[in-house]
Amino acid sequence: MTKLKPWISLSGIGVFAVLLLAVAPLVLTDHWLNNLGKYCCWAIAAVGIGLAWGRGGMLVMGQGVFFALGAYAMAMHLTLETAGDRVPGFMVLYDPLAPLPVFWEPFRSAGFTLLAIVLLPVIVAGVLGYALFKRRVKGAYFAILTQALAVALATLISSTIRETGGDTGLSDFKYFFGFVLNDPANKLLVYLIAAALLIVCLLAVWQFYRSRFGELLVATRDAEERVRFLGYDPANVKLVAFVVSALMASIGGAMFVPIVGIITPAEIGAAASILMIAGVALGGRASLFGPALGAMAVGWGQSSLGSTWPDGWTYILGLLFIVVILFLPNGLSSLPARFAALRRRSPAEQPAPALAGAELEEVRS
Amino acid sequence: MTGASLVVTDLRVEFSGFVAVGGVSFDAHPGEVRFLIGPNGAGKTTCIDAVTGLTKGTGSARLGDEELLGKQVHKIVRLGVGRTFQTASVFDELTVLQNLDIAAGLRRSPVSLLRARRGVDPSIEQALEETGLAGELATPAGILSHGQKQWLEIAMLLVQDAKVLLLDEPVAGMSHDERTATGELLQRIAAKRIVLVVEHDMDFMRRFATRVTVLHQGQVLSQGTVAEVQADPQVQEVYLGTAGAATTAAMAVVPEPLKPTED
Amino acid sequence: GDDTAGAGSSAAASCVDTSGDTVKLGFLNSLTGGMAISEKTVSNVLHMAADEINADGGILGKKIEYVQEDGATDWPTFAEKTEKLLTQDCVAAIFGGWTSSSRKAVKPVVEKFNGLFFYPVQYEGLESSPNIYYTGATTNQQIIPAMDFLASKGVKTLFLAGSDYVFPRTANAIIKLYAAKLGIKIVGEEYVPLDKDDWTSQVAKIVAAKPDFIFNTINGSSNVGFIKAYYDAGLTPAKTPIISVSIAEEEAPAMGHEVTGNYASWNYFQSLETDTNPKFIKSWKAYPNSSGVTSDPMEAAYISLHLYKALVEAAGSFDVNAVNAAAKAKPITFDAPEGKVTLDGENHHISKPGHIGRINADNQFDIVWASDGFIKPDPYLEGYDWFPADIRKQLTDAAG
Amino acid sequence: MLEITDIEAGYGRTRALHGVTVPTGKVVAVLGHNGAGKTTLLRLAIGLIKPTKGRVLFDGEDISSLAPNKRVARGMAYVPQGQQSFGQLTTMENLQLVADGRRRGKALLDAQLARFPALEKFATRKAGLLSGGQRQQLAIARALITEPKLLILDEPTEGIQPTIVAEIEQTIMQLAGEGINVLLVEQHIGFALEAAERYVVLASGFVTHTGEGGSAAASTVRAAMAI
Amino acid sequence: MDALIAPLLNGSAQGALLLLAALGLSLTFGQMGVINMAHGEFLMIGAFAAYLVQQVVTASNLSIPVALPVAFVVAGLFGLLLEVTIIRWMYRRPLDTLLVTVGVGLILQQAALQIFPSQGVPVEKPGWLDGQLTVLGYNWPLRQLFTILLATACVAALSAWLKYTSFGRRIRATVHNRDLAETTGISTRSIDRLTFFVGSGLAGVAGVTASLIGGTNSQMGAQYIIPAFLVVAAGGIGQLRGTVIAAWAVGVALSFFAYWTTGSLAQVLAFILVIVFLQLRPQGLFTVRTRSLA
Ligand SMILES: Nc1ncnc2c1ncn2[C@@H]1O[C@H](COP(=O)(O)OP(=O)(O)OP(=O)(O)O)[C@@H](O)[C@H]1O
Ligand SMILES: Nc1ncnc2c1ncn2[C@@H]1O[C@H](COP(=O)(O)OP(=O)(O)OP(=O)(O)O)[C@@H](O)[C@H]1O
Ligand SMILES: NC(N)=O
Ligand SMILES: [Mg+2]
Ligand SMILES: [Mg+2]
Repeated sequence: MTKLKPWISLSGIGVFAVLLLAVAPLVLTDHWLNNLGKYCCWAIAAVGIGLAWGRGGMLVMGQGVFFALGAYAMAMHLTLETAGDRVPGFMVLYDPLAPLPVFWEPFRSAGFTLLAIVLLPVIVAGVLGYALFKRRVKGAYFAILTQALAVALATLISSTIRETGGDTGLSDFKYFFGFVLNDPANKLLVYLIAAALLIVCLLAVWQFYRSRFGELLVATRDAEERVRFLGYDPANVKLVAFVVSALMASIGGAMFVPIVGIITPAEIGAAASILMIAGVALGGRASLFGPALGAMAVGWGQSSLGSTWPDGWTYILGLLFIVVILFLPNGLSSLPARFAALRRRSPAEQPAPALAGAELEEVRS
Repeated sequence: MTGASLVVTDLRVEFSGFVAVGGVSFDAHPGEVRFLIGPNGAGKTTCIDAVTGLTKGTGSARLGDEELLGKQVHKIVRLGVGRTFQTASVFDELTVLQNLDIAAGLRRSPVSLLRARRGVDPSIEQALEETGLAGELATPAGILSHGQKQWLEIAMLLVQDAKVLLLDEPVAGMSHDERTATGELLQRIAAKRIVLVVEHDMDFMRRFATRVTVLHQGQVLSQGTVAEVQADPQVQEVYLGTAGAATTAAMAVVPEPLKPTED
Repeated sequence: GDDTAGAGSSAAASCVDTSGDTVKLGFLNSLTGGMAISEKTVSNVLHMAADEINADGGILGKKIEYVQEDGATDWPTFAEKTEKLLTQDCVAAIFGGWTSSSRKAVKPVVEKFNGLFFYPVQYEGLESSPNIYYTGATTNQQIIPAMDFLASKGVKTLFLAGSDYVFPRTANAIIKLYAAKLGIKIVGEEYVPLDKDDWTSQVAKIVAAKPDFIFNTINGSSNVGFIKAYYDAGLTPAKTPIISVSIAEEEAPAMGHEVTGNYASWNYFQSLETDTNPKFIKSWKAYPNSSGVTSDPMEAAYISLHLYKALVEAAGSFDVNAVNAAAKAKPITFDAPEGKVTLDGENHHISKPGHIGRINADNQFDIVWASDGFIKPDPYLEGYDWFPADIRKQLTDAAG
Repeated sequence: MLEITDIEAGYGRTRALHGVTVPTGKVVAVLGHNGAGKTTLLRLAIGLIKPTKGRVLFDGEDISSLAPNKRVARGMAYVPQGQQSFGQLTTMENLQLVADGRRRGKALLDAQLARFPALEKFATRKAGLLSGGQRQQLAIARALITEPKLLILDEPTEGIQPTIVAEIEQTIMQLAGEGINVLLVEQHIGFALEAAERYVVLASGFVTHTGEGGSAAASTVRAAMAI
Repeated sequence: MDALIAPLLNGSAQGALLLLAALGLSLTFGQMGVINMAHGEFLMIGAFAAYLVQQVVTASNLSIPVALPVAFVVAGLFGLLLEVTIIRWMYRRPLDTLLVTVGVGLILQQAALQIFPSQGVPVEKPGWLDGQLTVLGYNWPLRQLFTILLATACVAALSAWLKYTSFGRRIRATVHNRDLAETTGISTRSIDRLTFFVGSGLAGVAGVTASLIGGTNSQMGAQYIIPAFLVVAAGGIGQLRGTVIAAWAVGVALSFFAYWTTGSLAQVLAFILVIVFLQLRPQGLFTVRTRSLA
């Protein structure tokens, strides 16, 4: 958990922004740019997981739920935009005369949809988090509960075929807020929005981590009960991190829809939720860039290795979990610090961990 | 609220039928170092648990006009009641400075939480001086020694500006000189605050207590000055030892041999 | 950033290059995840068909060079891989898919890039696309024959059991319409998620409903659980037989003797006696990693590649528009293991014979019923008056 | 019997002991301020941490790489600092745990119950619910059931009421009299030196003093340890 | 009558299978704090073991009784292997065991897909499990009764083992404080291995039962893992009694929901039920409290 000096992190985000927003569109094919857009969506969700899990100690294994809220809100809007005045085609067969389900109606409005993408996860995570944290549900319980929630939601969507498209999901969108999605220029625009949102999320957690709230969050992670005796309600501290991470997942989900062109319950269920965590673990759960880069790496692995060597990819993914967690609990982002530690051989000269050193400088400056 | 006293009246705590504290009353005032002693299992820690909201209790515990019982832990803390634990608990991953900064954060606005810290708060600097931890500013608390952690806990109470400090065996594991230093620190602190100490170190108690309450089996056995309490035959029997003064001396600076040993 | 080997070309126009002596084709099947248990075989038989065609001189004299992709039982992955095959690998056509969900994910992508997709599994119909060829049965070639068979046996009450997704739901919607016409009463309808095997609660309801027959649209491994619960409950083919549309020679062995005596509706069975079937069975049995039995979906996949060869050779070109034009120009046929199938150039489905098989002790199927010759494909059930015209219209409107 | 020679050890990159050699003797007291490395030394003796340099011999055998439970089997027992017990097990189960499979297990167990009446009283209570002092008594009782040849005690009287402190101190003297070797960390220097045949003073992980025990040593040690 | 008795009996059997799947978890999760997401794959291994036994012991009346101990040992050995190679390094990081074992599960699933016929293999039910028992007019499948009896036997054996044997005490001691246990003379390494062996072995037993209910294929384990964890959590960590009640309750709830609503909705409702329950009683049905702050 190396703590970089603030300006180093900030310029890192800058470099990342240039790479994503300027370099990538120039050098990548449409196909790979679109894939990169998809990885950005996962990365946005991963940044949130890094905040909740890496810093807050809440292993959210059901981030798919919030990913779904954003994704389905967006998909419903795009479906209606495509269908125009008609009832979406997939609904017709099961009950040709029934009108559009009531909860679809407001999603005709672009404004409502955007609002829903932001507010739905905040409300759901707020209520859920409040209930769980106040009752001091944590650790493995929290992880399993959130995972169960993701499974339940995925099953519910699968079984409500007329209302949600079921297992097949929603797809075949023609427009994105008035832009024709088939137009390569508009595809580029969608990509740029996703990439920019990722940068914004990184900036947000950057500020979180360097703030006092960031320290309080770590304190809550390590000794929740003790925080109580300092006059804070740890439930509130965790709630903030949880809600923010849910919001990020929702944003990731919302952008996933126009980029990938389809959303299904499988993207939000157990396996998908765990895959998001895999990226975060790979990159480094508590670091700033780790979660985003890890999620992108896993996405890329899936697209490329999963393509050339599908059986092998499953094994690699499995081994990735094992090797990273076992040997690099702080992810690949902890590698530089480890190498640095190896070079400085004598422990007597180096009694305090890197964290303390950085902290000291921060105080003195 | 400066000058308010802590008044505990008829405090009772039960654990599924077992009465751990059965109607205890005592009070503590600013300016004194109040000691709570008694045999293991007498209910001392449980009293503190109840006053700080960790355990449910009945009766009353008032700080000035505020009733503490029935409030949530963090609300009680915000009223100015701080405590330490029999086994020190600090945030291992955070440095001494970060630990103290969090403790000091209570009075900050939520918005300021979102900003990064700049420099060291004067109250933190002062607490570091008081507890002799100034040199450990950047040390992760997890690698402090047992005793240092206890000082850090006290320092956290200081920056928290607690009006009531409930200290559960604060000098356990400290060497003689460290105990002296801690005792003197408590005396300084007590000038403006209520300090209640649970301890088994009778030497320490004799040197620093202004008044003592003795608990036994969840009841107040005796109350008074150190001399009064020591002279109480009941206290001698259940706590200090039947030999009274003699056993107490075993804890003293120069002990008498308990029993000759043959090598 | 991302440093992948992009070819640099933009995806707008078709990048298919057949100037050399090979033609690139894409195979898209789930090789991992839940559907791999079914789709691996389809992938394998596609490889066999490609080898066969190559040994025979290829398509238009060009050897098939295939790119195998993994759909990973994930519909967005199907969409992504379709795009990749069309724009990165520049394949001339794609073969694969199993669940209707996977096909629905592929459809907008092949349409957007004007590619070709050959889909080999029986499905719920009500679809047609200029960019998709369907070599499995549509409803009037499997579901309706099955219903006709039930009517011929005097069935009065029917229980519907299916997996909870688009194919069973849609198939059952159609079954209910036709049952009303046939005077068959539906006495229950149950769905269980695709990935759940435990059918005990639902079978208890079947026991209580006492239907004459059970119409089974369950897919995948869940079928095993259904058959076991059925057998455990003491239901028997003698009193409460099942007719399935997704249990074939591949699936039946995993159910042991408990499935014996029940029925399935397919176009192809391994036991079918045609001129071409023995050779097909023999090649398959000899093929590496083969499961040893042939079945309807794999036969349809086998057809799909051969049909493509026939189409391209009739068009004299790999160009999508030319191929589609050739399909319309004159009937394209292929001498398939199920018999000589003919492509309908308008709706891109093929004619198929309807068969009902009964599972014997060897988990093979004895054919007990056959349709009157080949059934012309009718995905929108235009030839069936009991299918409401307004639904048909709304569906075609929504698609168009 | 226990020989600790020229030890270096620590936690991760932090070194807590530098070239520490502990004198041998029947009762050896380890003294020092907070954080001096006393607990680290005892953890090393029982095998919870491994030295990066130096030797640990027990009865002449090199046990540096032996797991703690193997050391217990060879006759060492350890009472850690901080009143540790198995909180989810009852008091009785805590004791049975060590009595199990021992020849005189039952008798030894009963002897300890007699020694610490509070344990008898709360035999069926979960140890996690005992008071701090009760837990400490339990920890000592557990150690004694194993009939150790060497008893390693880390501040055994910390948090114990005076009557029981006296009793524990008596017990320690008594055990030493029975020929059990003791490695003792104590803040009560008076008692520690009274009991000890030899002592060692640690400061910041270095040995600053060693010497013979006995009350006479107290003033020397106190002077050595003055802050 | 049927509308009540059928779901009740079916649900009890469903609960018994859930219990068998959860029992091993209650050991490895409840007692050792290891969140083994590959437990479902150990269950799968047990089912495949039953299939392999049937290739050798062809008398189907005998094969299942033989398969039960074999599956226990085979799955147990896989568990042991996992413990020795990976889990042993992770006892201080319980949440991380969850992620590591997700990886193990993925690998085992893929290996099974490649080793065995992808469609799965048949496991034949012994003839003596054919038939039904008539209970209040409902023809209750004998196989369900068998599941319940098997689960009962396993629970009884396990709880006696934990409660009354010194092994049990040692396991519980090791869970609570490894260092302390070690310095008390307990070989925590052997205790870990033994516990993990038994916990995984129980998954194998559950697998044999599952193979009589659904398909025996690479995907079968996945459907049990989340419900089994929910059952353990709802029962209260390390509380066998709670696990039993929770499993039964979830099974019966599933069955009643399935009877009154749909199979899919039943899954959703049962999950929601447990989640709401855990919200109300976060420590599960039965709780163990200690005074420590950690
Ligand atoms: N949660 C609980 N459930 C049951 N009994 C409890 C619980 N907490 C404490 N007790 C019992 O209450 C009594 C008082 O415990 P307490 O910790 O207050 O004692 P103490 O005076 O602090 O002792 P010590 O000096 O040993 O720390 C003890 O007998 C203890 O076992
Ligand atoms: N787990 C740990 N990780 C890193 N450093 C540690 C750890 N435990 C102890 N230390 C460090 O090792 C040094 C020696 O600590 P130790 O606990 O041995 O002291 P001690 O003499 O027993 O003190 P006390 O009297 O307070 O118990 C201290 O500086 C402490 O900070
Ligand atoms: N088309 C099917 N079987 O999903
Ligand atoms: Mg106490
Ligand atoms: Mg110590």
